[in-house]
Amino acid sequence: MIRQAFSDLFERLGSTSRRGIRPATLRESSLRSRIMPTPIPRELILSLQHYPDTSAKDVSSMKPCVEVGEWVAKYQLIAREKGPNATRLHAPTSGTVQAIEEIPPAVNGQRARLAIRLLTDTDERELPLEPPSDYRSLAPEQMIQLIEDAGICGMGGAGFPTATKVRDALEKGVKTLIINGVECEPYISCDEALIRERADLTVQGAELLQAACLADDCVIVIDNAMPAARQALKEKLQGSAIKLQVVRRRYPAGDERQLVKAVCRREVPNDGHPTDIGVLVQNIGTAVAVYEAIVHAKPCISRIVTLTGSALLTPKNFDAPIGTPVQHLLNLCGVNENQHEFTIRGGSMMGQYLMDQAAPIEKTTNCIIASNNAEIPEREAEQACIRCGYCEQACPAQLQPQRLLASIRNEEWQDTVELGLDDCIECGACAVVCPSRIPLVSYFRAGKEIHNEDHSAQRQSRHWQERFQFHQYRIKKNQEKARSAKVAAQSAGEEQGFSRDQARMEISAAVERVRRRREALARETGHGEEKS
Amino acid sequence: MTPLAENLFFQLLVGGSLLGSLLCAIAWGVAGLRKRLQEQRFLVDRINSILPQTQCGRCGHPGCRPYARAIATGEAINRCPPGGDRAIRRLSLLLNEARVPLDPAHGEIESAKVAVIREAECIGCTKCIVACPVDAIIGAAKHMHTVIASECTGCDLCIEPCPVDCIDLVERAPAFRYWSLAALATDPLSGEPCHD
Amino acid sequence: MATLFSTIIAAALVNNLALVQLLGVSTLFSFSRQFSATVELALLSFLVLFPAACINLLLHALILQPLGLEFLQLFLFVSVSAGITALLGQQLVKLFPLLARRHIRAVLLMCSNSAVIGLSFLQSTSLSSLPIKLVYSFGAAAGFAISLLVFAALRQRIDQGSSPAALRGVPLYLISAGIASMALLGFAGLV
Amino acid sequence: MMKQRLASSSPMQFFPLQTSQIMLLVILATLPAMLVATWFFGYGVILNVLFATLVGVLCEATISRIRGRSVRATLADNSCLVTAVLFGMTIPPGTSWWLIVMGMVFAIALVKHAYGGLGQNTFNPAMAGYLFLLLAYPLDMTSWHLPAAAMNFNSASSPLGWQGFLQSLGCLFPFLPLLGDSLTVDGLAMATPLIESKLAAGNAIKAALEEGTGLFARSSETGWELINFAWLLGGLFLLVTRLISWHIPLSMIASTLIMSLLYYSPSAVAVLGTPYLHLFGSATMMGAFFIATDPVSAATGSRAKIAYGIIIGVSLYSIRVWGSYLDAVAIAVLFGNFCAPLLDRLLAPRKYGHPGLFSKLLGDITTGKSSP
Repeated sequence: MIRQAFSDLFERLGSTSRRGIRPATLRESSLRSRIMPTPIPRELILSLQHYPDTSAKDVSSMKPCVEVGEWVAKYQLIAREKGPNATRLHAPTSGTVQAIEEIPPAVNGQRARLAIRLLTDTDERELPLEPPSDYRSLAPEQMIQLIEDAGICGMGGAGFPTATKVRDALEKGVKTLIINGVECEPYISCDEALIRERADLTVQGAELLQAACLADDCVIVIDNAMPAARQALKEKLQGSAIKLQVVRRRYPAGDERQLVKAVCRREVPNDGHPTDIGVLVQNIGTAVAVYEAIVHAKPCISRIVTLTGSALLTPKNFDAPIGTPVQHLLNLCGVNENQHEFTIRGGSMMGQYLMDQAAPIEKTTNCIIASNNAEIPEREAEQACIRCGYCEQACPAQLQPQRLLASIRNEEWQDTVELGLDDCIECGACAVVCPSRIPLVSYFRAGKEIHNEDHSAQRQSRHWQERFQFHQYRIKKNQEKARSAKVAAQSAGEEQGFSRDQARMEISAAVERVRRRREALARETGHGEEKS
Repeated sequence: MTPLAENLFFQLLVGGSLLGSLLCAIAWGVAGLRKRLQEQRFLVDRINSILPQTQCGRCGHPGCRPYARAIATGEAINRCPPGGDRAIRRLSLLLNEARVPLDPAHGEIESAKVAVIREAECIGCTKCIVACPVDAIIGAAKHMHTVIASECTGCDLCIEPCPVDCIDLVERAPAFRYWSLAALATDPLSGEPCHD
Repeated sequence: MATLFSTIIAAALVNNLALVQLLGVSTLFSFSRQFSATVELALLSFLVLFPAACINLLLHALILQPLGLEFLQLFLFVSVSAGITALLGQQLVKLFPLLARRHIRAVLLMCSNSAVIGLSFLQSTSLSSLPIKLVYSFGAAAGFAISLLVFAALRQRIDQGSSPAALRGVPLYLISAGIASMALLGFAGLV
Repeated sequence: MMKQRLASSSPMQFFPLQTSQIMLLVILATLPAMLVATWFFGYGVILNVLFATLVGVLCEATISRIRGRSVRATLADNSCLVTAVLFGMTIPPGTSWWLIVMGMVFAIALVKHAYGGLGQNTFNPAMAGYLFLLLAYPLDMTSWHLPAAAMNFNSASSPLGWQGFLQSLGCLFPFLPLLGDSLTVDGLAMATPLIESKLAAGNAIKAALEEGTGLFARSSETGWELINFAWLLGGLFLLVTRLISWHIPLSMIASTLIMSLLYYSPSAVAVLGTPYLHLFGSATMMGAFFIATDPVSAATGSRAKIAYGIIIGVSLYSIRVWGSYLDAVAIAVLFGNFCAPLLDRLLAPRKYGHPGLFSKLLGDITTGKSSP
């Protein structure tokens, strides 16, 4: 126990230059075997809500374009995006649409969302793919169109649609394309396995992405704890213009903003994106998917998922079709039921407890951990904050979690804004090092929710203010009109004219109302699209 | 040999740098102040932007802006029930006043509301359309009216004029909230408060 | 240079108006709920303290002393500081309505603030030369403003704590002021 | 059990050290200094520490009982032990029991629990308790009652012997009929660990010059260096294990060193002291590594910590050399504690992606508004 404590303390000794923490790596077990193809399960659950995961108002961000009972072929488009922040969905295999219904939330803080249940058949009949005849001569816009058609989203974690991101980069003009192969979570090994076994695809995907966003140079970044992947990449990169950079393993080095800082020595502005300083960051899995999409016109229907944890007999990485139930993958690994107490979706640092084993693998699911209390013990009871400042040393966003905590507890929201609550990336480094075991991230999430409510209330009141001002303006105008009409009527001296005038006014008011109603409706729907 | 600190040259150096930094600090302060003072002008606007803009008139003024004007000249900040605690908190910060509970004479804090017309009963009198301060009710004379839910402020000004009482105020669905501070404040193991 | 420096240190730290002389302590406790407001209040209090002390000093040295009218000094000091606060308050309302709305009460109460009068009294009885007295006034006013800031930050930390209900608020501020006084007392004899 | 777990949030891994264990490690780090001090001054040091611990624990238990909190949970954080150890080591060995009781009760009740307990006090309890005693009972706090053997290192008996132990115990509890008439305690007005150069400077230098440094000669005059080295050793342990960060100790020691170098003059050593004396002839090391770094009352944030260390270092030197109080570390640290919340506010670290202080300053001056 004490020896462990000391070794951890000394581990922290090495992390002086940059913030963050250095948890011990636990990837070995899942890297022992190669990436396994997954036998198609009987049923696939294709969630229609994937981005953003938690706070969206709607139950779905995609519109299904198949009917219940319809037979679909492999690669067939089954759902289209509703707004700009969603991707398309394709059938990972052939089968019959069994239902389109709401499924329960998979993890904490998620809402119920809409999903397509696909009953698979074994023939795997596929639509013919139409790859471009010469993908090297494609214009950037065409490549982006292919990426969009393939429904690719960021495979790293947030799942932002890749086409939107690349298009944005193309418009703004980027200097550097960073391919993110850094995996900083202790358990997740999907990126490492992918590089190790498909380094050539990675490199070609990176080249295609570079061509698509017209970046001056391209850097593949990996961390120093993946020697095999490094070797494989080195071989494939010979003679290529793409550079390889190795950063020190540190959590959360794989975060987009941290990576930009490590590679370009520049920080992303707090209210901007990496593209604002001429950098585009894409995950390594995305690069491979882009390769498939551009060269073979193959939609994104599967991803690499790490299955690990002490409850599994043979931890490994799977090439799993989107929509595979977690239980199916667990069974393939072999679960030691006595050891299995809970399942985590995502890594042990940023992941969440899975509430339902039948929940599907989504495009952003990178890891499933089946574990028990002996391996991942529960957090001890919270003690008083002694302001030791360890959290501050660990925070990659360079915030002061201890002061934020005090402000949140005392509900001093003005101060939390100044202290940068909105800059928190919820990486959890602060909560890991906290000797008082304070669940800092939970506090920050609670605070952020209240911030969001505040912001939306402010937006709403601003909107209402505009409406009210317009209302007043309209009334004033109508009054003026009425007065001028009255004056005209008086000068004419005709009662008839007056009533005609009034009728005309009423008509024009009705026309105005209808016009405004249309406008309002248009605005409403416009809003709806923006939000979803 | 005198100590270094009593050397005249050294003293001038230190004194000069201290003076220089003092001047820099003053320059910064004045610049920062100038920025702050520019915000000073629009006191009523700033108060108004905090008020919820429901235009309900429960504060005793005909709208939000008149109330903001009254606050700027010294009226109490706790007379806005739709704004609730949030508005009082932000006003107290802006005006450096104590945070006081809502004045019950002006109503109680309620959750956000939205007006709904029972369309079967509506006779199309347009009285509610006239009353609505944000033009959230649409419809023509002798025709059924309806409320655009996203524009409705829930001010209840349309309830009074309706001759057939066909307008209801129903609660808006609250914002989805998962993490609660209250739950965090209690220890999951013992159920006792973690900190008081 | 050294005299200048030591005079300012003596005025601002060793003989700090609020925490060592315990003058104008009410300003420490009552008017600064948030830090940003205290920054403004500190500035305003400096704007009252320094000119008032200077004018008082000059009047005392140039008019009262030569004419032998020193029995009038209390009356004079109070009226001068009241005049300055009134002037400041008037300008605030005219130019900076938000600032006025936030601090007008504190500014008006400052006219009878013991810090202003006390500083003038201390100066009128001290034996040093007039320029040194002026520098001392500057140091004392700046020290008062800084102690306002320090104490506001300290108060916020105290308020964030989970102190027993009986001690919450002013009792705890007084305890803190006492301990801080103990620390500042340790600087006695520095200059 | 399972349900709670599902409701909890990421992260799911933790470093194994907890607050209570950190406190124990700090106490572990004070051990070398405690042993060296005992070697020089007899059992009085350890008795002080033990008695202060007893009083502190009783006081903390009573108060948490009154406040309706779990006594066990309050005591389990071990913070009271650290306060007691540091307090016990700063007051002179051989004082009477009531002095320790008053100081500890002041420290725990008024300076710690009045503010809400662990983590919420704005002043360092041990130092506030010490300063309170110093201001209230200056004579008792500057009188050092040592066993006869510790006074005269040529004497045959050792202060660590049975005799010395009884003498020390007799000093602490004067009402105990321990030794009867044979109790020979030397009363001596001299430096406590925190009261240093003013009185000790001349003696220490004279002794060092006349008798050589004589590191292990058991003398209360030359013993200070060794005690300081022991504190330094403990402090380095804390640094290496990263229980404390380097900012406060380094900036405090460096500013003290720079001040003493600036004012160093060979002709005025008796008044101003040497840099070596300022660092190792008194309680600077203890202050820098163990007292100023008390996380609860210190500034957090690296920039604020450095400013905090400089404030303490400069006021430490100023009070020692020009002030009228003998004790410097306690006053300087309390003054630093007083300034810490403001420093935290003014010198908060630059957030990722936000403009730094300098560019903000430039932006303010050039455009009249802060850059985004």
